[in-house]
Amino acid sequence: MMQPGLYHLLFISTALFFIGVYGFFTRRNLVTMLMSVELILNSVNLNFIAFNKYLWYDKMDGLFFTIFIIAIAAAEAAVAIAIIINLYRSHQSIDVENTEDLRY
Amino acid sequence: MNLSLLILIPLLTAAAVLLMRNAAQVRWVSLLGASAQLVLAFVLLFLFNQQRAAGNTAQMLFETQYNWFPSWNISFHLGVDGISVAMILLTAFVVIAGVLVSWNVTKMTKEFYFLLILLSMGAYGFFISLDLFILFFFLEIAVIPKYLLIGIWGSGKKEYAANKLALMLMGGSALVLVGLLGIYFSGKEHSFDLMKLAALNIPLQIQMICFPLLFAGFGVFTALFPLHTWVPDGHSSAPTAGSMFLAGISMKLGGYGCLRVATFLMPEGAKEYANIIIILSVIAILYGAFATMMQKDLKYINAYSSVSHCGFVLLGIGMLTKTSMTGAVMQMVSHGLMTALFFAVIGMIYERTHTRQVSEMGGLLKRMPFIGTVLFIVGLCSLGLPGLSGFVAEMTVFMGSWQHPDTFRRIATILACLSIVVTAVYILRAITKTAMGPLKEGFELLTDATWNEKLAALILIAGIIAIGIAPFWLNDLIAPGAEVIMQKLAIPK
Amino acid sequence: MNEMLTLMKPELVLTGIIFLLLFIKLGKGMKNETLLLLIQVLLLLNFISGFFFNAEGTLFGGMYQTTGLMVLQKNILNLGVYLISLLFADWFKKSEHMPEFFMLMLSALLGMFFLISSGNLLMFFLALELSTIPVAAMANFDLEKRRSSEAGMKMILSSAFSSGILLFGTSLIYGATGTISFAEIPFHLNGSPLQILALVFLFSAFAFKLSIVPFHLWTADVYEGSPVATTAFLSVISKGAVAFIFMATLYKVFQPMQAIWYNLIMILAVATMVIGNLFALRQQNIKRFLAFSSIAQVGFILVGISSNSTDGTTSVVYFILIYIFSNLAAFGVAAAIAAKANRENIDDYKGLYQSNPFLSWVLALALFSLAGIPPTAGFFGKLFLLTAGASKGSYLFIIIAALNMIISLYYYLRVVRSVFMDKNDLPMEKIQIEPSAKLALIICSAGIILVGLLSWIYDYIQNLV
Amino acid sequence: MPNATYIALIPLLPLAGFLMLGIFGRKYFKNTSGVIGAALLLISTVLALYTAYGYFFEYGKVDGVYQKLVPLKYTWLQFSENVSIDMGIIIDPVSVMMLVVVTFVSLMVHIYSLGYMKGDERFPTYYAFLGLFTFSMLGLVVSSNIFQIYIFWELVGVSSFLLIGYYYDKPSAVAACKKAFIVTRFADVGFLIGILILAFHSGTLDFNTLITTLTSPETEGYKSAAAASFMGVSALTWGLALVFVGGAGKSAMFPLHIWLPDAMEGPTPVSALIHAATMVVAGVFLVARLFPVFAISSPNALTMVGYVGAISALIAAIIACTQTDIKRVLAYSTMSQIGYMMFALGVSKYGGEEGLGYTASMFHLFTHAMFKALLFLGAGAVIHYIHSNEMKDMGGLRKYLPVTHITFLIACLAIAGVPPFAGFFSKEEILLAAYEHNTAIYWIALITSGLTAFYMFRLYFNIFWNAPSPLERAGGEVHGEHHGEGGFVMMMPLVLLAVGAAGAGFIPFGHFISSDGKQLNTEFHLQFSIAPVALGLAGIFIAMWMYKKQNNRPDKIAASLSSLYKAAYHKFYIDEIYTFITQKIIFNLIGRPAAWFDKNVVDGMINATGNGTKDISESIKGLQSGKVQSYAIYFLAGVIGLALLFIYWWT
Repeated sequence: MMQPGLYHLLFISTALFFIGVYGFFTRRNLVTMLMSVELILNSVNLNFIAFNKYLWYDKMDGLFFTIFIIAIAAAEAAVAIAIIINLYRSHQSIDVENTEDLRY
Repeated sequence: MNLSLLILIPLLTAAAVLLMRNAAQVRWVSLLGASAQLVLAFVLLFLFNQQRAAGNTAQMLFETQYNWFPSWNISFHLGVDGISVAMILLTAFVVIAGVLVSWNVTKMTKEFYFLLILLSMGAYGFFISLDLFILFFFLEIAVIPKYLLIGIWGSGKKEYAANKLALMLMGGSALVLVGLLGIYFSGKEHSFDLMKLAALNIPLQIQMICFPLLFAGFGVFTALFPLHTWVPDGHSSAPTAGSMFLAGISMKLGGYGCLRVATFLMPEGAKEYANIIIILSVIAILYGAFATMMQKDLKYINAYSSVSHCGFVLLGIGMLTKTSMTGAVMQMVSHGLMTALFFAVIGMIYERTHTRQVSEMGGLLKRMPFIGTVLFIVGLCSLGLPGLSGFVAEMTVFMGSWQHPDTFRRIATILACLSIVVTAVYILRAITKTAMGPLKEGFELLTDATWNEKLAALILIAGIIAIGIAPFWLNDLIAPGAEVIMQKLAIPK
Repeated sequence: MNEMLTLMKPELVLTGIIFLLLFIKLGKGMKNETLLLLIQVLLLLNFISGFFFNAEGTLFGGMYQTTGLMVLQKNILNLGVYLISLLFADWFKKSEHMPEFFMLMLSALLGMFFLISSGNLLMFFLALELSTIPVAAMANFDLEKRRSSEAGMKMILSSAFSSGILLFGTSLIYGATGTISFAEIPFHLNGSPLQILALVFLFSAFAFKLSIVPFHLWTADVYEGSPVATTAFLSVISKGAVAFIFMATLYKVFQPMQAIWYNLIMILAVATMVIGNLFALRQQNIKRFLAFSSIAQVGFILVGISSNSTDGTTSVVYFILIYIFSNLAAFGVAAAIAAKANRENIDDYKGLYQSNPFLSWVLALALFSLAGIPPTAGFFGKLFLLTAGASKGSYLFIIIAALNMIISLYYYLRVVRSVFMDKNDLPMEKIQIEPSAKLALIICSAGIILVGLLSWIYDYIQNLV
Repeated sequence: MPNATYIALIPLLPLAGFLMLGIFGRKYFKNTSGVIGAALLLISTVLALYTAYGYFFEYGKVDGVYQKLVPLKYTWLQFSENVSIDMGIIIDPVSVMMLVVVTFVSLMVHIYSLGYMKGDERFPTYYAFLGLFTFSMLGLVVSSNIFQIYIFWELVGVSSFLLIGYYYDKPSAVAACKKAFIVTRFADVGFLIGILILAFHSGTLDFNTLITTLTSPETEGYKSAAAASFMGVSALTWGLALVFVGGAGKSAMFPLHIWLPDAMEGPTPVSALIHAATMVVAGVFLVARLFPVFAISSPNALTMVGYVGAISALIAAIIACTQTDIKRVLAYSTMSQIGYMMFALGVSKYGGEEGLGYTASMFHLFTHAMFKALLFLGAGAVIHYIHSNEMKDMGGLRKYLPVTHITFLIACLAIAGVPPFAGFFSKEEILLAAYEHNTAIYWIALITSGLTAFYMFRLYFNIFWNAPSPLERAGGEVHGEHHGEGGFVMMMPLVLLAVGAAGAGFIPFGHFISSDGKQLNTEFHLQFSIAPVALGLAGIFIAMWMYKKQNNRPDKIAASLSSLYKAAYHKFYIDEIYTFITQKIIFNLIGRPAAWFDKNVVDGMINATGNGTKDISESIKGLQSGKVQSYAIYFLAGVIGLALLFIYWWT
């Protein structure tokens, strides 16, 4: 059986990235949108790991970066969730289409 | 003498005005400042002539230079030649007259005078600065006071007029800015210094780009066709002193800039674009005059006539002869005094009759002989009567323009000459309709000018006549300055 | 160790303040007034100390670096936060969560400090997030207001998205160069398509924070929805910080791809100025108005950045300093009026001069400075930006910029007009201004007038560059 | 060499009067101003006469030729090293003669006005204006520099404007002064351009240098002027023609004469001074001043002068026959007489016997000043008495105004060219000159002289004979009866002028004034003068037959040549044509469009840019939709777009 190479991984990560983007553009539920962002971040993680493993395996930069990204993502999610909850309080919904008071 | 005084005095006056408690104090302080400035201007004239008589042939006298933003080679560089001295005298005259005529401004007196003084400071600074950066600085300083003066104390559709004026002038200065930047980077060692730039000959292709930018930019200020449309609205909705300053001083900033910056620094560009300038200015002269014939409002009449008269300034510059340039500067001075006086008189009339419509007036001479007489004098000056300044300036321009043997310039000159008939038509229409004829009913109780109005009018008339009767002093003042520019023009590529 | 103390002084002091606040909060607490005073004093101290015993050097294997210029930049931001703490005093005093707000704001500031000093993509990313996430929370600080929460939501989601893009770009850079340290990256750059892609991705993140068109769309909404203090912080402090690091990155890290990003910036600068102005034209809400005007201002900053020279650096730093004074003055006046008279629309300002000459003059000064009218400092700032930009000799670019100044003048004058000229049948009542706010406004006005006229300030910056 | 200072005083004294009365008159000299003015002018008159005596009999003549002396000259405005406007005084026969005429007539008018304008509320202003006018006119005649003459030219114009509009609350007066100013102004543009041309080629503005340069074919200036041509005519001719246009404007030559009749709106003494004796001859003076250039270098221009003069003389005479306003009749006769002077110059040549026309013209100028001033002052007395300008209100006044009657009669005889009165001699010489050089003009002149005699006596009879006097008509006390003829101050000038009109003819004018300054002996040919005198007498008798007694002959004749009569009565509709051109063409076809264009097109463009910007900003607001997702889409689109742009196109 063949070994998965760099390009397979990059393909997956890119796919993941665009799935996330797609989700972010189309989902109406704020939480789902948040999740799509997480997808994007994970695709990035995958990138880093892949590059690190296949191209620059002598240094650990990529790995560390991934770890930090995960951590930050968590923090971001925390704040985002908090805001969304607060938004729910005032809007009685977490539908992105109800949040268009501010425009033009 | 130290030229920074010319900036400091207005500055101090403005500061003092802000400290004053009541309107009366404000008035007197500003009058004091203005008179101090007038005295200073005369002292400057005296010292300047003394220096020249003593054989000091440096192009610029009383140069002073302070470092300012050395990293950009910007220095606070001041100096005057005859032309600037003439313009400074003009400014001083107009300023004091403006302060006098707005004696009974009751609405926000303090702010009003503050802005007037600020505006005058901008003009002084502009005329004495030899560094293009500070020149531009002062050019723009003068814009916002105009805006506020018109917008707050104006009449008619003042907001519109104020906006239009501010935006068009800013547009002009934007072009100027780009042109200046172009010049700034033209030399090896970047510099805004007028004298340094004059020394190095700016590369041709840069002149080709920057001259039109600068000329058009300054042209906006001095009502270069077709960028003149701020003039009628702006002048007519401004308060009296505002109009006086606008037409008397700020329109001259443009002419001075065209001469001192555009033409002096970029002679090749000037030669290249001379014909366009001539065409535009002749259009402005005739078209302005004809448009004036149709105006019904005194202020509009004077505003449009200013377009026509400033056309002579640009024509004089465009003709690129020593005499014509001298004439252009003379025309600036003369028109400055004249139009300021005209607006002053219109203001006086308006304060009494509460109308500016020519058709609604008549026989004012009966009730107010002084104002009527002044109206006659200024009218005759504007249609170029010998003995008053207008004649001298226009004739000098004509003489200078005729020195070219080619037909194009000949025809341009002849067309320009024809305008003096049209001028006669509209001026006489205006003054005969207002001052002469049977007295309109309702005007029986009008009073004549008060002391301050009389003083203002007399000061300006003194200037007009001093030039009209004895033009040689002004000529001797200006001609050498023009001569320098001619020498620069004479240098082949 | 003590090297660390000297090099990281600003960050350490700031962290100290944050923890202090934390303890006070966790402890029995303190009256807002006194606490606020304490914070103000501390910030002031930090500001002053910023001029002394500074050192240059790097830490953690180049992850953290600092130079005199960076310290100055941090100081400028610090000054800005100090002014904010003065300006919005009464709002702070009212809110029962003031310490939290300051914790958030200061940690965001801390993030910016690290951002400025970051010498490494990882550090950069962490700092960027640290300076973004708290702001989202700050945006949502008017907990009961619909708009506030909407603003917070928009902020956090878009910034999350943009950081996603940023990270993707980072990963590409890492893939292409194999390093994440700013010092090494330039040697591996050769302008290959992948690197261009990475550059653009990275660029977009900066653009997002600087709200450069077309990455600006969140700006206006968030500014309008958030409490004024947050808006001020966003529009002045975070813009400034990002502008600094943006410039540094372009000049140092991406110097090899200079040709590309110069054009990139030119396009975006024009777009930003034009769009920002066009939107600002028809705004009614003063905060939204200032939001768009600040977008236009960023366009001018880009002109300066495009010069890619020390002049550019100097003039940008100089402009940011001026911009802080001008914009904070404007926001301060807006806040004072919003707080007392509860008016946020430009038309409500009609006849303001009759009742509140002081506020009117400050506002006018601020707007003139933003519009770049002499003798205010804004004139010098803008002029130097344009001069720096013109050094590249692309006249059209400069002409467009200059013409945009006219549009911007138009809408700034709109405000001036309604303040000074328009009549109002029910004019605003006389507004009592907090002494500290008044002090801040006076400081700002002084700055607006003096920073321009006193040329040694410019030279001081020049020497640090 | 004459002493410049007192010659300079001649014009300066009236100026002093103007300033004093103009500034302080209203306050301090309410009633004394007349006397002050008159006194000042008396001094200048004496000085003028003294100068004339000195010039003609002491220092003027150097070996038989009268010199052009320039006792005073200082640079007023320097254009380039040798082109400059100088203020100077030139003393030559013409200018001296003019000095005498102007001061004398002006003095007469000053004195006359003491009575005529008595009790007028703006008495001081009136005298101030008179002073201003006298100053300008004197300055004009002594000008040593062509630009100086232009300057005083304009000043003369404005003072005439002020005096015509003296009754400024009378709309007709206002209209008249406006018209006068604008028409002459229009002509002055021609003058100005002419000056520019001449100055450019001769390289100077100084009269003497200019004339010598342009009359000596070997000079550069002459060559360039003769060589340069525009539309087939040499620059020199253009220049002179344009200068003449200026002169024609001031001297009311056809077709620029329309302002003169209206100018009669001014006070009658003013008409006598300005619009009869002095200012209107300025044009003649100007041509005389440049006569050598005309005669030697550009005969064509001179011929034009001749024909313009002749035509004006004829037309004016015809119109004069039909007018009923006595001042208008006089105005047209003035125009006609000036026509004489003009064509006299036109037919003249330079030097010697050939130069007869020149001498004649100057001679006629001199005599005409006398009797025309007299006529006007007489008419003034009549009007003063009747308070009307209309012939129909007059008649049979000889009983009431004996002095006026006699003096008026003398003047009429003089102008009609009846020997031995002044007009006869000057007119003879003119006709002689015309006869010798240009027959066409000669015949025109002859007819005109007949017409002149006719309309003058029509006037005379209508005023002093014809209908029963107003006394009878009014059947009682005539208004104005009580102040009779206006007393000594008004009669004395009449008498003095009458003496002049009667005796001036016997001055051997040729001895003093000739084209080249040499003495010119004009002998008197009896056989030649029969025709004109006969014609003149015929005119007189026809007039007597028609108007001595009230009858219907005039109406019959008028009816019989109705169309001509109507045309003449309406001044050949020239005014209407002008009105049409100005009102309809210039105002409607140039002025209005210009104003409209400015308001709508130029200004419109500026506003359009502003509004356009606003519209754009309105139309793109959808970009800011408020949907966070669409923001993200724009974000990504931006990233990808830029990436593609730079990966594929920009590199």
